[in-house]
Amino acid sequence: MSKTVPVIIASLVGFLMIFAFFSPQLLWLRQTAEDWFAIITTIAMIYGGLTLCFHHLKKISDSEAGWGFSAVTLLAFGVTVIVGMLKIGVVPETARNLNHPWSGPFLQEGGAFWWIYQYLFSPVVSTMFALLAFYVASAAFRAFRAKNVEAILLLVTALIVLLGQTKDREITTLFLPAMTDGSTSYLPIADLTEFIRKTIVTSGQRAIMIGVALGVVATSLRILLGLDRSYLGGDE
Amino acid sequence: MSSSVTILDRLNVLDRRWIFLAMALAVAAPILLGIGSDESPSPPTKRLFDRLEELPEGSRILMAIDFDPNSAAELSPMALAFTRHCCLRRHKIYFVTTWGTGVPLLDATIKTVVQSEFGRGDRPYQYGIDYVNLGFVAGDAVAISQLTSDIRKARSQDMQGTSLDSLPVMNDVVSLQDMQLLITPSAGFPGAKEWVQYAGTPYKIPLAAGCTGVQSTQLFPYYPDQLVGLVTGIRGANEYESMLASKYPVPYAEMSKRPASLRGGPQRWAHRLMISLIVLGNAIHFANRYRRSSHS
Amino acid sequence: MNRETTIWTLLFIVGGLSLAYHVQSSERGVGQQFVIPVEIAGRVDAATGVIVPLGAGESTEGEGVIKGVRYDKAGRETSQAVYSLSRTIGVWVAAILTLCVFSYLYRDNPFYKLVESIIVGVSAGYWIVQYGWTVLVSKVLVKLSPDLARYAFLPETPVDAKPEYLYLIPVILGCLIFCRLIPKAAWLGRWPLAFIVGTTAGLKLILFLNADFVRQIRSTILPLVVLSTNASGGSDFDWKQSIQNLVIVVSVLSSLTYFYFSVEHKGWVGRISRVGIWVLMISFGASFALTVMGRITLLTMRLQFLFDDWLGLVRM
Amino acid sequence: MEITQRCREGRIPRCRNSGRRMGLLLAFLLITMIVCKGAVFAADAKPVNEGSGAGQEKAVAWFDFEKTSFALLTVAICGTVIICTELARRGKPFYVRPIAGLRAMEEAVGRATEMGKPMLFVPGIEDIKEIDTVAGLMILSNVARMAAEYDTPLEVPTSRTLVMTAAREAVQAAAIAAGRPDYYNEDRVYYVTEEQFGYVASVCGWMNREKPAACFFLGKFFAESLILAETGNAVGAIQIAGTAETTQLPFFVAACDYTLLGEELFAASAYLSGEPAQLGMLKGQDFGKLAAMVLVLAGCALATWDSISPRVKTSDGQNGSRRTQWITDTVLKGG
Repeated sequence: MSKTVPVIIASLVGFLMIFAFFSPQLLWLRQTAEDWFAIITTIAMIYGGLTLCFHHLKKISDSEAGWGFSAVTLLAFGVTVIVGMLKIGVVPETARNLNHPWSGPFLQEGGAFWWIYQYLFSPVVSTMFALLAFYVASAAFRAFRAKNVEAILLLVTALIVLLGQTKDREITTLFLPAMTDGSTSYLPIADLTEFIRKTIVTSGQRAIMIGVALGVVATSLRILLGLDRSYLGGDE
Repeated sequence: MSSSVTILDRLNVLDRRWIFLAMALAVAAPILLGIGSDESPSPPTKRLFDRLEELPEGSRILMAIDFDPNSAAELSPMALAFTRHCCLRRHKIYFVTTWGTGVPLLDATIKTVVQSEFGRGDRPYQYGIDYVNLGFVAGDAVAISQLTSDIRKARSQDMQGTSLDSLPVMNDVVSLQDMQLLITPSAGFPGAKEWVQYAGTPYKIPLAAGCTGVQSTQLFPYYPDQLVGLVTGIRGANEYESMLASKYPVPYAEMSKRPASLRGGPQRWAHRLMISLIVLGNAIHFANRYRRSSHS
Repeated sequence: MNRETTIWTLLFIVGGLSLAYHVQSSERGVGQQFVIPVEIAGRVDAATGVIVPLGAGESTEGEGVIKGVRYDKAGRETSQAVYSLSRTIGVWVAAILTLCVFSYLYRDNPFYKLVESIIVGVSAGYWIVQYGWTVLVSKVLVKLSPDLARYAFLPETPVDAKPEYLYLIPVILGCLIFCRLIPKAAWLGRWPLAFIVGTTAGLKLILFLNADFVRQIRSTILPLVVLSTNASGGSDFDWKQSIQNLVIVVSVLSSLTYFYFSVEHKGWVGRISRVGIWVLMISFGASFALTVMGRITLLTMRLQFLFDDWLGLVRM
Repeated sequence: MEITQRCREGRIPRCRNSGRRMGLLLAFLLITMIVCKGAVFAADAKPVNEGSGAGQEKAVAWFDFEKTSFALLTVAICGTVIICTELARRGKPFYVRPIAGLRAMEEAVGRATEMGKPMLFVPGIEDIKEIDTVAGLMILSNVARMAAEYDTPLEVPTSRTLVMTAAREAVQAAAIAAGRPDYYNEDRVYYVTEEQFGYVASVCGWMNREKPAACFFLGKFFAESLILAETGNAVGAIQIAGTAETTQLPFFVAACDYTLLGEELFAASAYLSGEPAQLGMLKGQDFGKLAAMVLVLAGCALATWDSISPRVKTSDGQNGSRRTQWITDTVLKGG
């Protein structure tokens, strides 16, 4: 019972979604599904917040190593939620709504939640993102080594494209004559980059996409036919 | 021989933090020292530049600043470069924006270029004679088609509230069809696409556009038939600045007047670093192979 | 004290001192932020109880006037701009956090761990707030009780909106998740999962077949011999385009062969699939290199924040 | 499509005495037929909307006939996959080629056990509404089973609550299946934060402190892929990654020991489960690829023919319909 009902639910709604695509009568189902999904996720997120609190409260109560950091996480979480849900420091956008103190946008410039977003959230997140610049360098240094044919192709293409990206592509004029009309824009390396991008990159991605589509079909069918129920806890 | 072996051994166990440090320097040093990089012009950029060069002095040019602070990083350098070029060629400039949020950027463009760089000297650019700020025209695409049929219907006054009829620069100008060129650095809707559809193509007014990198695929089909030129992203802006610099070295070769070229500096050095890292990595690889084969 | 600690202590002292000197000597100020107040004022209309905006030139003082003040970011030179302490502190906090994250590149350290703890808490909270307002209030509450939504949060909700009780279903399904907290009813928590996974499977099956399978095959159908019309009306062999098309078709077919699971990769299948893996490698090499530019831009922007917005060393 | 249909026709007799699964398949086809039938009925019964110039718009129909060819294609592909599954279930042997990354998984678990270090499993950063995540979770249940057999701790931080819920179910069931129900520890499968880089900050911090011996990144990934993989590499872990995101594959290929490319991610759980029915699906997928290749070849041949000798121009100066259109606009019309 505990497994059968969910599998039936999954198959039923799944097949319904497929039919809805072909039936204008049922098209609204597909649109509603997105909405419903957002609602379920949001409620699930509250559950997630609770488990996050439990997780860290347990660390604190067990006095695990680094429990202080758990306290910081809990504090940051609590303050953010309270400040954001109470819309602290937010004022209504228009005069007409002045007697609706909670009508302003929650992320209004100048509000306390905006401050947290602007000066805590956004700088840390974008700096984490910026770390990628360092990691591309170290990955290129370590991994792009001519160990076999595949690796040679990988690194030679990467070198050509890297060279083609900036004005350093003109280094090729040192050993290749410029075009007869003297234009510098038709240097072979820039052309080559463009050619690789248009043909091989596109077709490599295309083949992967076609394969992925078939993989998705098979995986979906596995779910709809109840062949794989590991996401529900597997077979009993 | 022994020293080369120790170098190889060291390189084999090279701490990746040295690579991190090198990358930090490759990006930070050009920013702090103001080292930029040129870019060789691509045909769509060069065509706009040549068009502005060919137009006779005093031609009428509409500059539509259709972007907001979100895309200013890419498009603002373009707007500055286009405006500088128009001023150098002594064209008459008509500033306008179809974006409500674009007004401050329009003002900034006028202030930085027209007023502070060309507002003095023996032949200063004068408001109302050499240029005018039409400000914000509301109505998106409708505004564009209104400007095309009658500018005064869309805006009867300029930004300061002066009637357009009292401005000498507006004499003989009825609609956009009296312009020799429309230039629009644009970020989205309404933007270059709408200018093509509502002004450029139906009335055969020459039109050039600047766009963000993301948008370029959308606009490239219009070049070269419906767009005189197309400048794409920060790289396109750099191309334009580089052409300005080689044509008018004083004062436009100076890096402080080339915001896009300035951003090319870190890019160029970081790419050079990446290339040398790959080459170095392979040198180590082959040296190791050589050592192994000579030992065995 | 070992050598590393000494070096780092020295670096911190030197850095701190030069920062202090810079704060003292800098004309632009370090991280100073200015704002401009925006006043929102209206007068309660005695007859209807609705607040109407003040007319031009009307005084903001006086009977029945309600005011709210918002602050927008402003340049230092802007007239009426006032110094904002909270935002200046914000820029300093942001700068210090940025440096803490960069410190991770050296090694894991307490500063990074502190930032990690803060960001986990803040971001989890941020998304709850974000979804709370945009989904729970703007989607659920508005549908279930438009009157309450209009009264409390969204005055723009139409007056004639009727409650739609269909939206109770996802709410109940969502709440079943909480059953996982009760061991005896934990199995009920699988229902929402089954609902979502089932919907996903149905939606994605069609989506991928349509968008990826059909469309990608269609765009690979290209003429292998391209003729272009020349000036005199005849046709020329366009070798450039022809080669391009041939390369695309061959690459797609060989890469597809690589993905064959049920045929041994031997003989001619093996050879073709080897070409396929080469195609994939070339495309990976090129994609890797093409992303470098974007990554460098991200780093440039972070450094610009430090050097320009915070320290005021350069103007970009 | 031709190929798949022929294959179906050839094999249907064998499946005549179908079991439960075939029942499902028949139900699937039956419902399709009912819907089609209903659509025809509805289209006939309902009046045509007046005045809509094209005259094509009907009152909301039960079946969109514009999508007929796509519906047939869908039925053909799904049908092939289901039939292959059924054949495999009845004991028809299928060959499947080895995938390096999958063989390495057991090795990685073994190594972690020897070293006495934990392992990390990241099922992507997207929610369960992405099929990639579901595929990642399916693999998780197999990896968790191995880990439970060896009693090696497996850490599963997730970026979404629903993924956490499903991952807990999967790990718990795997522990029971391996005969070690006490292996499952709820604290090891937890939710971190929705935020991409907040999540990465936390996972990388964990990797640096715990130094896992093996890292599995299987699911949907975006820019963070390289940060995770490089950190894992720096702590010396064996790394096995897999994603269907074409933009992230280059980074995994560069920084990980083994990478499951695109479709291999979806095939992986079938391989690992070892169930004949799931392996049969792979054969079905291959028929799909074969169909794709045949369509491309046929299309290119027609397109080349069109290019060399275009059909005569019609009277109004327009080119006559191109031969390629038969494939692009009929067979591959899409929805």
